Amino acid sequence: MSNENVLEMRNVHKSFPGVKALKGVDLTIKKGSVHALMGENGAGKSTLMKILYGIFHPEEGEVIFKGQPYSVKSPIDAINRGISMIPQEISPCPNLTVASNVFLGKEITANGVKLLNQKQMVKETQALFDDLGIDIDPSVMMSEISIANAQLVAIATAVSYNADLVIMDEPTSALTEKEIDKLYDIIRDLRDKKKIAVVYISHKLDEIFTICDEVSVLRDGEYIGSDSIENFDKDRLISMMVGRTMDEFFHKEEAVIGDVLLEVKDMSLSRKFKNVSFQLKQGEVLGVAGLMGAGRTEVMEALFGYRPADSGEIFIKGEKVEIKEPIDAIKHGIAFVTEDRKLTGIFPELSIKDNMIMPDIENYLKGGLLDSKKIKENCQTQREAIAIKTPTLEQLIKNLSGGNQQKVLISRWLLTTPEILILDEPTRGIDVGAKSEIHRLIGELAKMGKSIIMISSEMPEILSMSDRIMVMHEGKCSGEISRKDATQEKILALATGEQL
Amino acid sequence: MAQQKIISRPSLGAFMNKYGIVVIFIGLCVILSIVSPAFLSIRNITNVIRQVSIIGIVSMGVTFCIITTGIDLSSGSMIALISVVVASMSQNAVSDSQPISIVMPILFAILISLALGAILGTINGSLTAFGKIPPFIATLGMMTAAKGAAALYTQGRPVGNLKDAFTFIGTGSFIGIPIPIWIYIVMAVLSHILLSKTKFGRHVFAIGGNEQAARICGINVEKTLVKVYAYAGFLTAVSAIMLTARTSAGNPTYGLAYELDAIASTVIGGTSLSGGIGSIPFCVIGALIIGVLNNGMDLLGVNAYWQQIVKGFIIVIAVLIDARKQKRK
Amino acid sequence: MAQQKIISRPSLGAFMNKYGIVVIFIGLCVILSIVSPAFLSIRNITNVIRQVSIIGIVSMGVTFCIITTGIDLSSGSMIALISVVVASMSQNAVSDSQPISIVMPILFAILISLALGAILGTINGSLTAFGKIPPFIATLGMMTAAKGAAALYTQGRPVGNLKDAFTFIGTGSFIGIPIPIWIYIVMAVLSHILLSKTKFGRHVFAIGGNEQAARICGINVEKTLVKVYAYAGFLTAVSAIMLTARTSAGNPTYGLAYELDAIASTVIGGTSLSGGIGSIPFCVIGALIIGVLNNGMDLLGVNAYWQQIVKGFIIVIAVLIDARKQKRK
Amino acid sequence: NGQQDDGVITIGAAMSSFADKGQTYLQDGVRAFDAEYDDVEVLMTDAKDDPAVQLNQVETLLTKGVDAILIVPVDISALKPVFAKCKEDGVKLVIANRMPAEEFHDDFDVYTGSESIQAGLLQAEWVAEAMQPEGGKVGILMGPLGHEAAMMRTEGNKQIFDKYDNIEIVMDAEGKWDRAKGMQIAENWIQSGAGLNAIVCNNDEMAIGTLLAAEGANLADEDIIIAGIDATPDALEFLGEGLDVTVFQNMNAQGYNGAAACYKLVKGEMVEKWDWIPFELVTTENMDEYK
Ligand SMILES: Nc1ncnc2c1ncn2[C@@H]1O[C@H](COP(=O)(O)OP(=O)(O)OP(=O)(O)O)[C@@H](O)[C@H]1O
Ligand SMILES: Nc1ncnc2c1ncn2[C@@H]1O[C@H](COP(=O)(O)OP(=O)(O)OP(=O)(O)O)[C@@H](O)[C@H]1O
Ligand SMILES: [Mg+2]
Ligand SMILES: [Mg+2]
Repeated sequence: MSNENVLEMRNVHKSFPGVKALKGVDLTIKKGSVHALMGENGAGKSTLMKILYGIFHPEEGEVIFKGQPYSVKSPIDAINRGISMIPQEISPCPNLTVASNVFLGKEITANGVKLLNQKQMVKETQALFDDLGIDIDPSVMMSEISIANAQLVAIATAVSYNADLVIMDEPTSALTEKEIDKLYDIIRDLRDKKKIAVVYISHKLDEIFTICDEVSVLRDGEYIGSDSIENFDKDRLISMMVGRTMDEFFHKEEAVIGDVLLEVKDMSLSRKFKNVSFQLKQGEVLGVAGLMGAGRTEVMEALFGYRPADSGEIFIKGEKVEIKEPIDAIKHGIAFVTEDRKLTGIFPELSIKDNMIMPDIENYLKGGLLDSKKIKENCQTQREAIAIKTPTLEQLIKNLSGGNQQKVLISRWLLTTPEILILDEPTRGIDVGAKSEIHRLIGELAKMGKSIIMISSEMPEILSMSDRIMVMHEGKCSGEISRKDATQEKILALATGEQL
Repeated sequence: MAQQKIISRPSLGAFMNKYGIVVIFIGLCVILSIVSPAFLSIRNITNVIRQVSIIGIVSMGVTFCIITTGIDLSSGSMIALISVVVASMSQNAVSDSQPISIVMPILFAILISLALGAILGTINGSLTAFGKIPPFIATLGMMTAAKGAAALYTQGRPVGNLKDAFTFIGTGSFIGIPIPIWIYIVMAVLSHILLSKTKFGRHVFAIGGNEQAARICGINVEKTLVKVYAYAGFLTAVSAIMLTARTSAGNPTYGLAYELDAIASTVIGGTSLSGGIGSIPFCVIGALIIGVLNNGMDLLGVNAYWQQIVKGFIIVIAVLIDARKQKRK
Repeated sequence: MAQQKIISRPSLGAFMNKYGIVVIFIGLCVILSIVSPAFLSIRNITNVIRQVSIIGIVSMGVTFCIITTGIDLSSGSMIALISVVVASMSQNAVSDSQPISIVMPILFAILISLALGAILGTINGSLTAFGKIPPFIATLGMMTAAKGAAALYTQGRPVGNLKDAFTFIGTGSFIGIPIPIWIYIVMAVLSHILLSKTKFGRHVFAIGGNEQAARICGINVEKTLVKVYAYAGFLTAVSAIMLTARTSAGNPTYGLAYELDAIASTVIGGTSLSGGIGSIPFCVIGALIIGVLNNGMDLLGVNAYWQQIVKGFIIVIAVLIDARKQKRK
Repeated sequence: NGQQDDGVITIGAAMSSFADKGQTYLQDGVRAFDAEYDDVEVLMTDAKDDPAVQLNQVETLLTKGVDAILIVPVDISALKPVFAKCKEDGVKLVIANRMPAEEFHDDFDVYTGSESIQAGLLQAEWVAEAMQPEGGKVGILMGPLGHEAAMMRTEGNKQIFDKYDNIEIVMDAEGKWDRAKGMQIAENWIQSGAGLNAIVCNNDEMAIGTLLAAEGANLADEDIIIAGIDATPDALEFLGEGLDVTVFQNMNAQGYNGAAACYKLVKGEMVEKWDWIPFELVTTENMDEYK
């Protein structure tokens, strides 16, 4: 083994009941480099990293770390050997303080006695945050900070172990541009000053080209190849990942835009958003941009009746409507694909079919009982229309990849034949292939005359998909830009509260 | 996408995964019929099913509750209360020897009792759905209060002297099969259809699987929960009526710890205490396992103290080797 | 950052949020001392605390279990088993009138009993941690088995004839305060430190808050869970010893439904059944509420039937108006 | 029906509870009979105080083909199905310890035991006399609400006390046969300042709890009358040292006689229908006979 390399994995195999997740994967990481691990959803990236972190154990394969054979039983072993990780699903303990989360598993105890030294932990956490330029109070409860901040805490925690290899599994999925820049600084600092290697997993190609030195690609549990970043361009990277060439972003065609279908007037919800007004026209895609925490989700939740607003009016086709509960919204032809698949989307233990029919079971009743033939027909049509990859519709949704889960959720709402479709971060955490399919689908729906509201934190997505862009800042509408005028700079300016 | 090669060849593992508990049940029956020849007689089998019917019907309601991530601790006490209420209304004649005696057509007595069960269930459901009290506590409160109410109603006495037309429900037969078994079958079919073939049933699973998502899908979570507990209360009332008819008396001491047997049956039948998973046919198997176990140990003359120890072990072991078991809650 | 505008002015709402249950407790005491003059006497207060100590100590163990999203249904039966074991080992003399009589220094008898409690707890913990059985079922199995074992050990009879040195634990006083109260205080302080000031306690909260996160941070979830149930078993043993000493006898019928009172105390004390939240001082308040309620109703001579009904209501109401209550589990 | 081929008579003994101490003495009596006769086999079941379980067990015993059933009914008003089943199978039925209502007196072969109410009457009579001439206030500690013995003993107490103008029942509570629970309630009663002159308990365990509470509150033996029922060995230890009176019921004899009646009935011998085993009052004067 060359002592250039901090880690070498050879011929790693891992299977789960019914799935062969890794089929002989190799991976070599150079010391002090940032190494991108790329692949579609379900390619096996997280599985490979979880093996390094002691969460999974491979059936076969060899791992050399810092020149020594490496095999760990649990995360604590991995940390002790010098590997730390930010897991893909950031999962803090909401009932503990930020400092306690950072020190979880390595609590500082007072000399002699075994009692916790809370003060010292807060102090050290503060020092760590200062060092990384993170502005979070270490003594507040984890449940009180935003998702973005929780992500930063997870990053800080992983860095705090002083490991030789830090694994970051989609660390930016909940971050906005500002925080991503901060993360870049942290990574550069690790690489250049401390000579620490970083494995970086992301579905956002821009990030790869900004921060990574080398790239390895997995596809379907197999190792496809590695190279240094200079030898890649986007097209080559995508074709390695998906096995064919394609565009990263689908560019929506101009659709015929009709009359105003939905109008929201002066909607407010205390401490969340204030006096939000906007219009949505038939066949239009309204992009909603803003920084994390701007209140976009809350506006849509209020519109949908999930978290009713304190005040404001909603008009559909010019008529005033009362929406107190989601069922009211559904009846008015509104559909809502939420941003958090796990929390507010899927019913993990139910089949794809059951997941699809949930909002409008009424339509599948025959004599009071469910009509399994009709359910099957409708779901089958939908499955073919948007190409959901699954052996059968009886499959439990939890067994699908993220992209396919997202498609099932979109199908769920399309089956209600909505006029207005709200999509909140429809492609978060979804690979390039699936993303482009979802974009194409949005385009087609608009063409069919559906009206779509799309919240997205990804600038290119907003720019390529929207007919009109509404920008929010701290719970207020800070401006609207039409498709032709829209630029990244203008959106960012509005999102950070500057006037145009 | 390539990752969807989910292999589904029918392996032994997959079979055990799905029907492990049935295998356990059959194994238990085989062992018992070997060690005790009386076990496999038609008469004994009828006996076992009739005995199981009471807990079995309660456990179907518990299955609904548990699927929504709830629980029902009040069923035992509700049986006590409803048993004295129905007994007091099914009297042969107004009599001083009984603490309470009301004479009315037994159909009314039964309807009133079923309604009472549903109302008590509705209270449980409202406390947990609207009051946001954990169902464990809401039904614990009901458990305590209903037991007291039962004793208060009769001043702690049993109520006998029941009409024959009423006791027929517990002791009679129809084409050779005891009425309680018929009722058990009807309730099982009804509950199965309700749970797996109706909108309501799907909503029950949805709430248990992901309450937030259920709300987004336009499901009225509160109303559904209330219905679930009301249905559980209704089934408990059915059970109480059967018990009263079978023993020809109502008694405020009835139903002691039935809720635990019902919950054990449900969980042995593979319903996950973390919600979202469960089925009525398996719940029936779960209840039969407990029933067969009790019957078998009596047939074998196992010492009463050892019976409890064995039962404790079997509960744990059945759940331990059931491959479908859910992760720790 | 903009989203950190979480307002935390110390409002009445926030206060009630945190100390609502203390207010309920004080309210209850005020009402009782008005309607019953005997309530506020030093003697009665000592009385109440001594009575509460037994359930109170059990409920502290239950608090640990519930914080990890677990539960312990076995404590009542474990009290029965340990009470007969410790009684059989604390005999004045070998005697034929007792079902089992062993003479040994009481220190040994106590240590063996505490160890037995911890071992039974360890079994509970191992079943749930390693066997992945839901704790509700693991401890339900233990509940059934331990009750049977207790009856088997003494053939269903009580064990009396205990050494005075032993009964002193339950009946004696030290500087004017009964020994059981001292033990309660010591156990409360010990448990409080363990839960809120040690690494172990921190890990207990972490597991309850997010088991996956705890695992990823290198916490040995299984080992921690086993320790939690072992500690609960140890506290149950302490309680069983106190009860035995206080009544000068062990009996396999002891402890009936104590687990429910202990769980109710814990939840009234604000511990969330969905895990991750709980504290020992509030658990003590919860137990005192139930204790004061029982005492007050006896003082007032409330009819036995009504006592249960009132208790059921109070359990529900205390949780209903406790603003800290967690969402439905 | 009748004897099996091997000449062994099987008796199904459907007991109410193995966890109830008094009942365990009755069960000992049954076992003693079983041990004495080689041609007898006893199958004993434990209904855990649940009438439905008892019914199940009777069914199971009949399925096994027993020659006679000896039953200690959990609930005397829930015996109808048992009568029907035994008649159907032509099996002899002996009832022990708890007497069914009069309307059922033709439905069984032998009753061995007494009437629960008698214990309550005897106990209360002694207490009422001891309270004279001043009279005073009484508290009653009851067994589980709805339990036959608890109900009838309390009923007996009330019948007697109602006869005395100067005696008033001011408290009653459910001590669930349990010493600890009884002790807790007694402590609270003593604290309440209600000034009870006597606490009458449905069983000895609760009476012992009461006297421990009285001791704890530094009440002297003379300050309060405490009465129990069962005359358990423990209770006899305390008799005269706080406990004033208890009532003996020869449980062992009930079990033994019950089994014997089954045996004779199956053999076709003549047996008296009513085998009364009376209650006996136990005080300091006669306590040595019961030790
Ligand atoms: N715990 C598990 N049990 C069963 N199957 C699993 C488990 N974890 C992962 N898999 C399966 O293994 C395969 C690889 O999953 P993995 O999470 O490694 O993909 P990934 O490349 O990280 O995808 P993504 O980009 O969506 O995060 C998938 O088919 C997945 O369904
Ligand atoms: N845990 C919390 N407690 C209180 N307020 C919060 C919390 N998290 C967020 N908020 C507030 O809610 C508002 C909106 O937050 P949210 O993150 O949902 O916005 P968003 O624009 O939808 O972001 P996203 O890009 O994630 O969709 C902000 O004003 C934020 O300060
Ligand atoms: Mg992944
Ligand atoms: Mg959002």
